[in-house]
Amino acid sequence: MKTLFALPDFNWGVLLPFLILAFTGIFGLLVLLVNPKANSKVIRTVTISGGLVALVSQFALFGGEYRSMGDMVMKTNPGMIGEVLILISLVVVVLISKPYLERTASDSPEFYPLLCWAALGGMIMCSSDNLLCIFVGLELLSISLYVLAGLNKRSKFSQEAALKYFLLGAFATGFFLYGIAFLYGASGNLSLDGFSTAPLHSGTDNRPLFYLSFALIMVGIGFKCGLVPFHQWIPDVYSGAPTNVVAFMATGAKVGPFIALYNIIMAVPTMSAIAVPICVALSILSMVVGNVMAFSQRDVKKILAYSSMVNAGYMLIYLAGLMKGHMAGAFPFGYFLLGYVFATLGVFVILAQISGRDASPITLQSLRGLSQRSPGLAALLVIFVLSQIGIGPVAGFVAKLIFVNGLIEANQSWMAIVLLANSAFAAFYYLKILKAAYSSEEEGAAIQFENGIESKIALAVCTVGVVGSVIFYSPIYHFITAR
Amino acid sequence: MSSVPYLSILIWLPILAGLGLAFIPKLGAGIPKGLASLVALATLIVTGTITALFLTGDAGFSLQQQLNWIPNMGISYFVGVDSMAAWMMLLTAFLALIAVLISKPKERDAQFFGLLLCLEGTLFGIFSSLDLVLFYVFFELSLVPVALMILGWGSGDKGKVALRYVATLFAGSLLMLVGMAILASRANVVDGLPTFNALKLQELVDTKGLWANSWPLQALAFWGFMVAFLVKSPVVPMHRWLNDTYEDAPIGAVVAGVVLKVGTFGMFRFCLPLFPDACRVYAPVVVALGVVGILYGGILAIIQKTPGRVMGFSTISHVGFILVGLFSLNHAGMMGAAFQQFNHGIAAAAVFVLLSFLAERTPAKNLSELGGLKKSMPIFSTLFLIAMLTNLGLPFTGGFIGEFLSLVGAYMAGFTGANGLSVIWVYLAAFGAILSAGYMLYLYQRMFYGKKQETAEFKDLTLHETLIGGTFAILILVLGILPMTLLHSMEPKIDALGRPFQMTHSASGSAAPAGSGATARLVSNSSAPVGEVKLP
Amino acid sequence: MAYIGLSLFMFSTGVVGVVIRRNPIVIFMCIELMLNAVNLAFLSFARYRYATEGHSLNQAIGGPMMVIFVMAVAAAEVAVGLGIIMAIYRLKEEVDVDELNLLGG
Amino acid sequence: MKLTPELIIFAMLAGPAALAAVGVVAFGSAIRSALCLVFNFFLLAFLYFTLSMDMPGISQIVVYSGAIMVLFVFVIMLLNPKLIEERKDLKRPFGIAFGVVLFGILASQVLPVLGFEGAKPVVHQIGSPNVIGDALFSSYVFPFEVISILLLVGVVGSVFLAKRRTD
Amino acid sequence: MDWLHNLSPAIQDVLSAIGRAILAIIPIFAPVPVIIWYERRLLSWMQDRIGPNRTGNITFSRTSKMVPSFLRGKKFKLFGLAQSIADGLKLFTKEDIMPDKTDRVLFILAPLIALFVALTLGCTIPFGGDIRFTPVADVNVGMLVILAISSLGAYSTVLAGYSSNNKYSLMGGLRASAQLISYELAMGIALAAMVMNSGSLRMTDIVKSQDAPLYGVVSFIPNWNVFTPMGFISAIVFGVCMIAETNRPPFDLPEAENELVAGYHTEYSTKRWGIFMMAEYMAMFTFSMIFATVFLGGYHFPIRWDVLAPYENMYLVGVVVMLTKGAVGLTVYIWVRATFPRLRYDQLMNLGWKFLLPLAVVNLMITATWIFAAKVYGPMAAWMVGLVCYGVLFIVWAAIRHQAKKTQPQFQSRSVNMVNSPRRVLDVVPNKEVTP
Repeated sequence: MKTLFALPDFNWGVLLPFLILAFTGIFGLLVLLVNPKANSKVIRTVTISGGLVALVSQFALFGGEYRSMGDMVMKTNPGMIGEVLILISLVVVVLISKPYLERTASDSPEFYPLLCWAALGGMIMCSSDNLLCIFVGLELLSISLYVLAGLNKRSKFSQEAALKYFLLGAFATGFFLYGIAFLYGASGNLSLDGFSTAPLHSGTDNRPLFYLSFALIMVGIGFKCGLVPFHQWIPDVYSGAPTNVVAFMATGAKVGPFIALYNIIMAVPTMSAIAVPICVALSILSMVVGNVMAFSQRDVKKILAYSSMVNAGYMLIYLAGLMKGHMAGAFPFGYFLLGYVFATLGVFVILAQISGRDASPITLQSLRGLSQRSPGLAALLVIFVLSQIGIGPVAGFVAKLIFVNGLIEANQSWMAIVLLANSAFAAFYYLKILKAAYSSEEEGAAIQFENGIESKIALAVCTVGVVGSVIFYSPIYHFITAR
Repeated sequence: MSSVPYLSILIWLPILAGLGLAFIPKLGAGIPKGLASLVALATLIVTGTITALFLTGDAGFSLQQQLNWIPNMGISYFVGVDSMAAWMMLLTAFLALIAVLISKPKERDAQFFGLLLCLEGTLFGIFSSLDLVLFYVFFELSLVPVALMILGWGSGDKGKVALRYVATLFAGSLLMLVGMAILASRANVVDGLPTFNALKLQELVDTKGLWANSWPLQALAFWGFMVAFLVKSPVVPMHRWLNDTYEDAPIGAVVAGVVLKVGTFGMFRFCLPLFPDACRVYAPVVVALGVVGILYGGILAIIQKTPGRVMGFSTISHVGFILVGLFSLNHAGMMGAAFQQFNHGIAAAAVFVLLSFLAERTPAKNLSELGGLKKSMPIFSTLFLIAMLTNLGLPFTGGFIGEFLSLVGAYMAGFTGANGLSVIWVYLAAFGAILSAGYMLYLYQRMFYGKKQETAEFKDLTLHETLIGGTFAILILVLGILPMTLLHSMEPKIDALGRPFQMTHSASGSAAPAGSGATARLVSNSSAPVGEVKLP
Repeated sequence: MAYIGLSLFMFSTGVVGVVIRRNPIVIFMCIELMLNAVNLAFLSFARYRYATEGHSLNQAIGGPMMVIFVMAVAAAEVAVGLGIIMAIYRLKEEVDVDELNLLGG
Repeated sequence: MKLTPELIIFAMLAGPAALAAVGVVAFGSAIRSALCLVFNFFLLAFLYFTLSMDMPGISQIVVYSGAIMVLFVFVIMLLNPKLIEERKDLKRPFGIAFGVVLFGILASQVLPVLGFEGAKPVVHQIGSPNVIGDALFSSYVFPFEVISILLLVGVVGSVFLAKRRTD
Repeated sequence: MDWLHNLSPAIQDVLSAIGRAILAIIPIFAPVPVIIWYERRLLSWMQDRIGPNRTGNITFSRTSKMVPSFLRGKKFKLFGLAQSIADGLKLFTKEDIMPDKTDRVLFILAPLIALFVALTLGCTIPFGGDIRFTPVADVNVGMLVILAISSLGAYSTVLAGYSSNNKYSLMGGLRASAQLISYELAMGIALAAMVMNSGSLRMTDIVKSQDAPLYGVVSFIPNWNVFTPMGFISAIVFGVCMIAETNRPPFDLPEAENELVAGYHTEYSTKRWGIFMMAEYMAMFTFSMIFATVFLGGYHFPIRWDVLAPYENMYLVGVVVMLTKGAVGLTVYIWVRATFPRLRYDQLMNLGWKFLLPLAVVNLMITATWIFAAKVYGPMAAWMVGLVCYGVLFIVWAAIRHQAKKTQPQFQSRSVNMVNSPRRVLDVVPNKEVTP
């Protein structure tokens, strides 16, 4: 038997999560094709089970490093942690979507396949160090999210969010691509290894090209991560887009860019002379601006949006420390993401359960009296918000602890202090959320809850993630870093 | 001891019970309170038993339990208890029981008692954790129930108060995190493994020279810890959260009695053993802060308009005494501080409990609306008098022993000039003691004598209330007359803590960081070891 | 490398357009202009630097491949983007980017 | 810099292309901007041809000029947007200044590095459809498959967004 | 001519390219009047009427001295051939009317784009085996060039419709662009199958690949693509799309006169209108030749003469064969116009998206399978696999068709509820809102 093309090595086991996710989405479409009037129940079930199967197949991969399809697919830590997080947030978001979408009368069956593919894009970003692949994954993620942001076609908020997200996102893509172009021009290489060969290139001195390409790529990735000069979209989009979509946007969709950011920054040690100042400046800007802006917000989703910027700042400053300190930072980074994802997801799960049918932004006012009407929900909100602040035996705290420890071991105490000072400041506006939830309902808005069993499962998953990842830190660590 | 993890049970039983109560929205009237008092009683019995073990005096930690948590960073779930912690836990359990008994929340009582139990559990965690990270976790976590209780059941501008409470304390404690990380990374350098285990770290400090050649780091870490504890205590520039919290928290008793003591307890537990050099160098600074607190609190207490605020400033003043004693760094001062730490818990709580009885009768807070209570409420006024006397440090009450020992220690340190201390501070502190008599008596006079207001028609305490108040009065007198029980059981511990500071020229690694300027100053200042003071 | 000069010029022009124009469709077109500047840069780098002697085919093919992928992505992006613009035009008669201020930012 | 025929051809193509790029930004009416863009893309395709990139060049015409821009024009016509009068506000000078600065920075960094080196002879026929197709199905097959999903997203998304409400 | 050779080679290239472009335009330009006359005559013949048969009948004067003697009194019949020329003259000399409030630039630009597209569409069609017989260049992406240029055709109609400031024109332009976009896809995919079949995008390669014995067996018949199963289906798809791309009946919705007056060129008159018409006829002719190239063996004779005698060097034969095939294609165009009624808009869209596109895609997939099987297992297996695939395709299609017929909306009998009917159920369920 002859072969027609010289195909690269297929490692099907490694590709399995991708394939499962891709075909889950396609299957959803096929269901629609066969029966256009099908309600979304079948598709939702398929999506959940597809996500779970992909999760299992992803878990089977832990404990090794894999490459497949030439250098296109590369599964290492913390990319694999990121992929697991993406899948978990996918499943959780699908779990909470039904009551929310039905309430806001935007229950379109296209939602589920698009969400699947967005997750697929994020996973591809996590597991490649080829910029072409990262770009394609990024676009798969972004384009799906552009559509999802406009999911509620009756809501002007939703449509406006979609348009803003789209225009600014495409703009950032342009910068990202130009960065890749310069990297390619300087090294003839689309892979991130191109950075590591920076000054070694023979002939002319290509360093300006490398610097420029790094800066431009940071612009593009920084936009997706929500670093500060490129953050304008986040608050508006978070506030306007449907809450369940934002739940994914803030968690699963952030993971891919963050892991890509990690890979990029880990790839540029030879250029740390320029990379470190850029990273430090961006991260400090993100933290300060995020904190200051969040302080005066009354819209809960906007507060969370700014807090996501602050978290991005933490991660970036840690990466800057890593660049100076030359230490292995994969697991702490993944763990921080884990804490961030679970806590944020938890808050959004709660918000999705209490947001009203008119799809307007959720203000602090509408949280009032939560502890009176559903004390359990309020108690869980406390746990998630505490994790965001970094108090108590929750993932957020341990993650911050690891970061601080890592920074101090890298001899960058001042970075640790900057990080902590900002998280102290951040406590104020997080507490405002708790304050609203625990103050009594004097003139509070009437909120109806429609809790299905699925929402309860979603809450349980988030709680277990936030608390369990602390209690079982050691087993998790050994499971993930085992070689 | 046996393999039963008493301490873990002690920590987690209230927390889990509390969470359970918080999640169950609807229970019959009285059931939450009953459950909560059962749990609190159980913890009181257990802590009592544990404390009894330490009556004979023991410097070490018993009931240790260690579980791996984050092994690659040397973090473990490590609990254990020594004599000082045992007494503090006993105080916690006692005050928690009292708080459960006297609280009558108007709504959501299940949640209220749940949060109260959570607070109790986290306080147990603070007192018994021997791992820095675990300590930090509980330290932060203890903020949350208080804040939520203020939010849900407090009075006044509760949102602002709760925000200020959590944010101030949280900000203060973050520096402690830096300090911990510095400790761990030094341990990594010295020992090859990072660790957050307090005992291990202490061993490294004592034997392996954890701080060798790293004076700035030690100073940074020391102040990281100290800032957290000073804010918690609180000392003067960072005291603003205290008064509001006192006034608006529904459980001022527990806050006053235990929560504040976490600060000074942390100094005993961590600052003294882990940063010996820094303690010596910065002792004058801390003592000065303490004296400033004494005077500031005393003076401002006189002009306050509500009993709650008077007590708030008096607390600042008393914490000043603890600091002065503690950072005399000699036996007498530290004994005094340790005693005062326990005693003030009882004394302040007694006043607050009594004030809460009064608050049930009238919404009036202002002293100008009170007056002439002596006639209508004789039992109340008697009990209040006793509580007040211990606060002003009259002999035969607990307050006297604590303040006196602290001042003696400070005087001795100042007289010998040890650690750069000076006698002038002692004089100022003693003046503060006189001030305390002034504001306390003034308070008593305004409340119970003076112009007769409508408040004079109140009913006296019920039997239930009398029993609770009486318990406090008896405790106060017992502490004043028989202080030796407490002091004896703590003495070995204090001896062990004070040892590094009395052997300045010893060969211990901590005292000989070669070549640093700080060390040179250290050696020149601590000229002579301070002799032990026999207890009265 | 006059090609790169042209590419830079087009890219900057696109950025200016995105910043100063207020019609979303025109902004979108300016973004397309930026993408094409990128494509031009890729191709000229590939031709001038890597299609010549001393470089492997693997290096040289990267530029054209990237261009093909950018085109495909742009096509999908345009489909979705124009869909979004149409949807918002259905809700509001006039769309001016400066007046999209429902969300307050 | 020698005036070579390549340079003349380049100038003949690049000059109008740059003008058209400016036109995209400068024209007030959307449809004229779109036409300028079409013209620009068309010229770019010929620039690609001069770089001996046949396949990308022709794809440029098929994809950009033929498909994407037709869609643009179609949508502009369908919506027939009122001419949003471009206010002379602060955004305009600021934006232009920003663009000039950006161009200055990029050009000052990049152009000196590259210089005006002449074209060396082509060794790899990377512009030919055979080579591109081969690469697409061998080492780039993974992103190629991902792109297929991406296009599916484009289809589903645009259909979803553009279809009218069913109520 | 020395100066020409002294120029640098690049400029020589440019000059020769310009020259070839001119040479390419004339053969496409020149036949337009003839094509128009042909259409009108053929149509009228099919519709059993006469058509233009007078114009150009010349009777020379018997007496004039100006006329050469051998022509005096002679009658010449041109069968109306001059009609088109007369029309053209009229159009180019009429008053040029441009409506008020048009977008002038675009209004003028639109017909020019149409002309440009029509002229350059054929630039890669080979008229013979040699490279000189391709009008501009026999590039290695020739097939894509055709697709690229034809896709530009949409602009002319769209811009014409938009710039006319006329409701009907706008509708016509919109319809035209939607139609062109829809059918371009199917057309491209149908061509892609053929490209896969011949393994090259170069037009001459595609023609050469059709010069084999039919099915490898019948030696004297060439293996034209249209004779193979996949080629046949592609040819059907391409043929339909080709008609739609040129806006010819039955796909002339953009200019449907009973709905839109004259669609996108309602406001056009005189030479601009003439240019539109010319472009249309040129495009028809060129598309016919493209069809011939891809499916009908291009410049090859329908019988493999080389079995009898080699004709490789008889290039002119190729040109004649090409033009003839083009004429045949034109005839089919006109025949279709005379036969089919115009489609409704939804029928148009359904045909494009729900029939042609899936068919083309499935055909592409089967072609790929076929080629794979042929390369790996040999031609016999490929035939079997391919035919099985087509059989399955047909069965599936029939089943879907059957199903669709069954589920077609039917008039349902309305049930009438009695006023006091006992079984009247209110199925209004109040919205449930769970409040905890």
